[in-house]
Amino acid sequence: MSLRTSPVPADAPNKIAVKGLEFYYGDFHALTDITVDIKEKAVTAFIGPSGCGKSTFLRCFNRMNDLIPGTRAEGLIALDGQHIYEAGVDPVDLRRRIGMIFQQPNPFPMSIYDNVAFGPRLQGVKRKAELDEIVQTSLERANLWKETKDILGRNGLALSGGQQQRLCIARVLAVEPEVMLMDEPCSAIDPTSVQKIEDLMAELKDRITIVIVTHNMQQAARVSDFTAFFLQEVAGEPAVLVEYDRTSNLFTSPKDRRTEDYITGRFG
Amino acid sequence: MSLRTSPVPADAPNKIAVKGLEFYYGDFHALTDITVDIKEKAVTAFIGPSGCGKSTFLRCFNRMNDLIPGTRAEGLIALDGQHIYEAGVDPVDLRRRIGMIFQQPNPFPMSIYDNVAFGPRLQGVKRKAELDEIVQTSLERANLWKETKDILGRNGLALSGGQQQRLCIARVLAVEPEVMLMDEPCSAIDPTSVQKIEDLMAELKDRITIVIVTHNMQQAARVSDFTAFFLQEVAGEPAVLVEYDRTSNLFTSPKDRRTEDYITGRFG
Amino acid sequence: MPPTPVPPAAESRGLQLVSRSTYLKELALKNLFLVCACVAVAGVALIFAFVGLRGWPIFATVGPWSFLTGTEWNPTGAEYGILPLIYGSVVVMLGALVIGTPLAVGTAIFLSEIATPRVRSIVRPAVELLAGIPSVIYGFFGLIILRPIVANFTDGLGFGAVTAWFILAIMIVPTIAAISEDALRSIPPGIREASYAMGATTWQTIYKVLVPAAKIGIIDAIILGMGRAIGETMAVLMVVGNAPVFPESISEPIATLTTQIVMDMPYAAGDHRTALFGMAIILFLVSMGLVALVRLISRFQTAMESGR
Amino acid sequence: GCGQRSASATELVVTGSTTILPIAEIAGEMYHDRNPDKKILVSGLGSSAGIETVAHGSSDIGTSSRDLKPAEEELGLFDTPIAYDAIAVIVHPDNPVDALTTEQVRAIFSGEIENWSEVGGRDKDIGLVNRDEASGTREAFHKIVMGDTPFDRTAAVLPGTGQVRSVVANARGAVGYISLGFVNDEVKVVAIDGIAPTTESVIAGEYPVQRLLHFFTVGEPTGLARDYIDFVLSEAVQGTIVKDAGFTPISGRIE
Amino acid sequence: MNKNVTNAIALTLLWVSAITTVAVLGTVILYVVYNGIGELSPAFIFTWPEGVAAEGGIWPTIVSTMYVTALAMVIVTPIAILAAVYLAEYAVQGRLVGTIRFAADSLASVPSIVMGLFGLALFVEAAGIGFSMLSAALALSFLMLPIVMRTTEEAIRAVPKYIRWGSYGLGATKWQTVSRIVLPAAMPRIITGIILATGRAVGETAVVIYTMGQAINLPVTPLDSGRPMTVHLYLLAMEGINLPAAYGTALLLMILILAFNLGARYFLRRNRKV
Ligand SMILES: Nc1ncnc2c1ncn2[C@@H]1O[C@H](COP(=O)(O)OP(=O)(O)OP(=O)(O)O)[C@@H](O)[C@H]1O
Ligand SMILES: Nc1ncnc2c1ncn2[C@@H]1O[C@H](COP(=O)(O)OP(=O)(O)OP(=O)(O)O)[C@@H](O)[C@H]1O
Ligand SMILES: [Mg+2]
Ligand SMILES: [Mg+2]
Repeated sequence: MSLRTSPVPADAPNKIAVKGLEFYYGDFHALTDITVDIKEKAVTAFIGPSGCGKSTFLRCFNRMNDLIPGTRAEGLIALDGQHIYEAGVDPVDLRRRIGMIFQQPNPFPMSIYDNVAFGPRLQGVKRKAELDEIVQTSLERANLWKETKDILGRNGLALSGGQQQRLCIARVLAVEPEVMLMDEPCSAIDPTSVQKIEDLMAELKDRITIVIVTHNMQQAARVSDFTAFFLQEVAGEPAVLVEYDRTSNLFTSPKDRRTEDYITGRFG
Repeated sequence: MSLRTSPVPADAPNKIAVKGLEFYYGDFHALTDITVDIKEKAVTAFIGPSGCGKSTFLRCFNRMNDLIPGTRAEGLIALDGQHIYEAGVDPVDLRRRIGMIFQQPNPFPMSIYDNVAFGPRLQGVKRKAELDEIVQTSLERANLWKETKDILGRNGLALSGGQQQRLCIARVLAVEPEVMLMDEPCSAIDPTSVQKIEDLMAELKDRITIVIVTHNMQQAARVSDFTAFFLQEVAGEPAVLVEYDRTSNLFTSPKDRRTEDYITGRFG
Repeated sequence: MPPTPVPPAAESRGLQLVSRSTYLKELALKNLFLVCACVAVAGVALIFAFVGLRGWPIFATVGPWSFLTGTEWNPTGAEYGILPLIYGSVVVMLGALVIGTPLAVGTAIFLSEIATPRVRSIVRPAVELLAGIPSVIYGFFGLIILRPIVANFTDGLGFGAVTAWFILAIMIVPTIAAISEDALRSIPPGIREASYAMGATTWQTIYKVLVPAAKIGIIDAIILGMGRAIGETMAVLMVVGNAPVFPESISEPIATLTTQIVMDMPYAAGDHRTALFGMAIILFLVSMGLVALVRLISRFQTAMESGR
Repeated sequence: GCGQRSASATELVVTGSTTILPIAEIAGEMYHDRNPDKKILVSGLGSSAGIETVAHGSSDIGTSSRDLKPAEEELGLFDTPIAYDAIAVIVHPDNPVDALTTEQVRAIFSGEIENWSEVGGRDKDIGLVNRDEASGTREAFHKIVMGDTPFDRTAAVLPGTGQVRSVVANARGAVGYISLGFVNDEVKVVAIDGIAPTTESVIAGEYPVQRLLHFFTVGEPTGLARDYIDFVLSEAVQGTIVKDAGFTPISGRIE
Repeated sequence: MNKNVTNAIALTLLWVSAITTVAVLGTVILYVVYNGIGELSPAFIFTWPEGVAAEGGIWPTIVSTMYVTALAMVIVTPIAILAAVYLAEYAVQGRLVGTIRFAADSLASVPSIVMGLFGLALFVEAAGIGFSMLSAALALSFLMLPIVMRTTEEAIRAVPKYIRWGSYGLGATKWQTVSRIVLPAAMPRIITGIILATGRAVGETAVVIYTMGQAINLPVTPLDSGRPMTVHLYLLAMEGINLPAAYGTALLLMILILAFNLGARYFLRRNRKV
């Protein structure tokens, strides 16, 4: 369990603050009483058994859950101190500031260039030179420029899985998000690409706050500064946040028995 | 890493012997040179990263791969000393002797009773009393009788995931197989049910040979007597059997570096 | 939501509120789409209005009961009983189902369970093309090829229900096969694997597991095939012989609701024309009823599968 | 009716019988081709409507497949017969029956006689082939042969002459009727009341199942109407269209 | 063994039913081709029918068919696509959506003769459009609407939700996501659906017979009447005087339909994106 990242100071400011969050899918109460502070410019990992609501929680941060009819969030989630579920807040703007990467690489069925230029174009960038610039920088930051600079016109779907995932990261970087949410970004790609993406995260966290959901505890240990462990103890009941701590503490000396059971593989 | 099972004697007979197996999906060479002996009345676990061919290998044992057009197996697989790919061997009969449990619980969309009675009926059992008897015994052995004895007429799909998986086990037990193949039987169900199924395996191995594929190394350590580690080192190349040993040895003192890397989470 | 005040962070640029123009634009678009979606509803309403209202008076003048159960269709004699036509429609439809269903369900099972991808890539388009061939061509084929054959066998004219059965049976195969195949294919592959792994043969898997599991879908398919058979016009028209009577045998001329409309439309006037519209609205109600039946059955199945 | 028409020098309105429609229409087109400045507008509404519209002046020529009824005699219409419509009763060539009386034909088509043996043929069921109700041939056959007796309604009803012919040609027990002009070798024609239908017997007025097709005008036709009617009576129409439509040309009668 | 015999017999029967289906298609096609191929010539395609027995060509009926089909396609496409967008992207399951779906299914199952009488009553008579291309196209578009709606909706639903999320995650609005990502991705299948529905319209008889009229005419404006190939074939077949022309017409009609179907397939194979 080696930490490749330099430690984050204890007094780092909170980028996202969550207080007493309750989340419902229609009648099903999925999360209860979640309170957690996501530190700025750090990597925070969410771990827990399948179905415990990690993805659900993550999707609250950029209000992606709004897209699922019948969902309801109660409590407080603040981005830079502002409540994101407040009446009138534009989720579209919120999502521009909080980028998201999914389990399945999901490039749009269009050229690599258009994939990366999609976000800036939405924001009204039209000048070719400016777009070229953004596309190049974003691909460079995603460590994909070298591989794709000669095939920018090729369909994004023609890339390998690992390249696709980096393309999706580049696409998000192109809109300069402040936070990047990653929902099991490595579970569908090959080990070599996983390595590349983990390196990338280490680089990015100098400027961006990263929250990552992962099933792979080794990965959580490798990449994250903080870890939150979620658990749904009884099927049908809402899940809770069992423990939240610096990754080094949580993995070496968990305070909660359930956390210890989980990370030592006694269940899950 | 606790072994809940009593150790299997070193001279236990081989139930299945595999020698120099090569397996092809059309042009794709999926497995090469696999040689392994599966001990009788023991639990053998197959581990390895995703896509390394664990399921493929498992499905050779009951010739389920025959159902995929274009597949080809070379080499030898012997059940109780008889080559199962020999001309004249009826795969239908073979599958009756080798039961299989899948990742996704897959009860038939019919009543619980009919699910369990399915196999016996195929074999021509028609008498109601006899069927009743088989159904009850099988459900009891699968630890599902108590929960279902009053709702035998209900559709199998109406059960919870964990119950469905035990129903599938009961369904297989009803035909009294000699070997039970389990392909990630616990990955789609809740932790409590996992516990139940692991207990069940410990009970069953007094009479049945069990082979289980699992992604969860803790699970392999908990339930199995022997473990085989598979690896596809280069994408596109066939996978090999890297190491095969008593579980206690393989997990504590692996002989191969790649095994060690894998079980300590350095990749995968 | 508790309005807990949070101290704003120093560098926050603040979250934008939803812009009014975007909101209005999205709302307007949504409503435009809704209006388009409602065109389908409008279509049904218009059919009721224009066909129904035209046909309505016949129920009033002749009386619904004597219209539906009258045994004489003789417009020149002002007799408007459509029972022989209903009888014709039903006889033709049932026969076509009896012949067509095994063929169609067999083809569907073949496609989803037996055919290799290569064979499937030939058979499947063939089934779809069968649906694409215009009904006049089937009618033409039936009239020129099938009718003389039937005439030879029955020593009659060859016009009648039998000829229509064969033509219609072919025409409903694509409908029934496509929907049944969908139903079979939507059975999770795991169920098949489970059955084979239990040592079932292919046929045992098909008839003990898959067909029961796809039962509802197959019933739906047959009902929709029924609708197709009752509504088919041109092909039937060309082979039934068009005698609006209760025939003595299946190889004697017969008429159906649809064929009688086409035969009479060119010269019908007054009550006669009204009666034709009345028949059309009955056909429409029947086809709608069949669609409703299919929905009811699916709802029933959902209820079944969620327990009890 | 849409009020009095002032006779136009360039446009001729022809309405009436659907039986005559194809002749009037195609002749109209041919006429238009030869006289591009003249237009012949033809529509088929039925014989009664044709007589009525021409009488009320909303058309220039009324066509009719029947004679005037007594009440219509007083309208002062001028009659130009343009063709004979003779209807032949046809059977399968192997059928030994050669001749029938009008009564027998009526009994056959009303369903009273159901077996050929009743009229001197083999012991075989009669397969009746009738035309659809919109057909002018059926109307004429009904009027001339059947009178008040209704058709047997179990008969096959076919909406085309050619189909009647080909069905009769292929079914041994079948009997049907078609315009004389459409008879060919595939079928056998039956003599009625001892008279075989031939051009001669039709023109001589001996064959019983026939009628005349008429063009009615108000007074003797003049101008464009005269010219068009002359064209219809000319060999260019009589020898082609009239024959093709299955009728017997009137030219044999008009010297 | 008994079990294996049953298995073999049953599988043979299934093969037989599939082969029968294919054989019937083959027979119908071959029969029409065999009898019609001799008829086909430029003169048959490009000249007018003449005389009582409609000798000569069938050009005006080809034009009428193409005209009315194109018109119906133009009318139905935008409405059907937008309606499908509503059902797939905007609608929440409820009574309204239930009603719309039921109406669409009902419309899809309306017997074509009923649709023909409907067109006659509404467009030809009540709306006073008369027997015309427009009346026929409007009636046909009601017939095509549910087909295009359904295939479009399926095409839209087949676009993986992950791709949509990618777009929303970048701060796209719903309309931006639909118009820039979803519709382009679904377009090949949508176009395929339209082509197939159009093929269906080409082969339709009962609808057009009461809305377009039967007069042989070369339509120019949408208000002109005409006679489509299907009606021409019907009349020729039933009249039975000029069967060669009937075979020729049937063959051309079939070629047209096959072209639509195979064209749609080929197009989809070439352009499938997701
Ligand atoms: N759209 C939805 N509607 C209803 N319930 C849902 C929906 N999505 C998720 N759930 C339920 O919410 C709970 C949490 O799901 P979630 O996907 O957040 O879990 P997770 O921790 O991400 O699991 P995994 O590790 O398998 O991705 C689960 O019980 C799931 O069944
Ligand atoms: N039907 C198939 N046709 C062609 N290739 C296949 C097929 N099934 C599996 N493969 C390939 O064979 C290899 C081994 O697959 P297999 O499913 O046996 O792996 P696995 O170890 O079970 O993986 P997992 O842990 O993800 O289940 C993979 O590369 C896979 O892509
Ligand atoms: Mg998740
Ligand atoms: Mg597997």
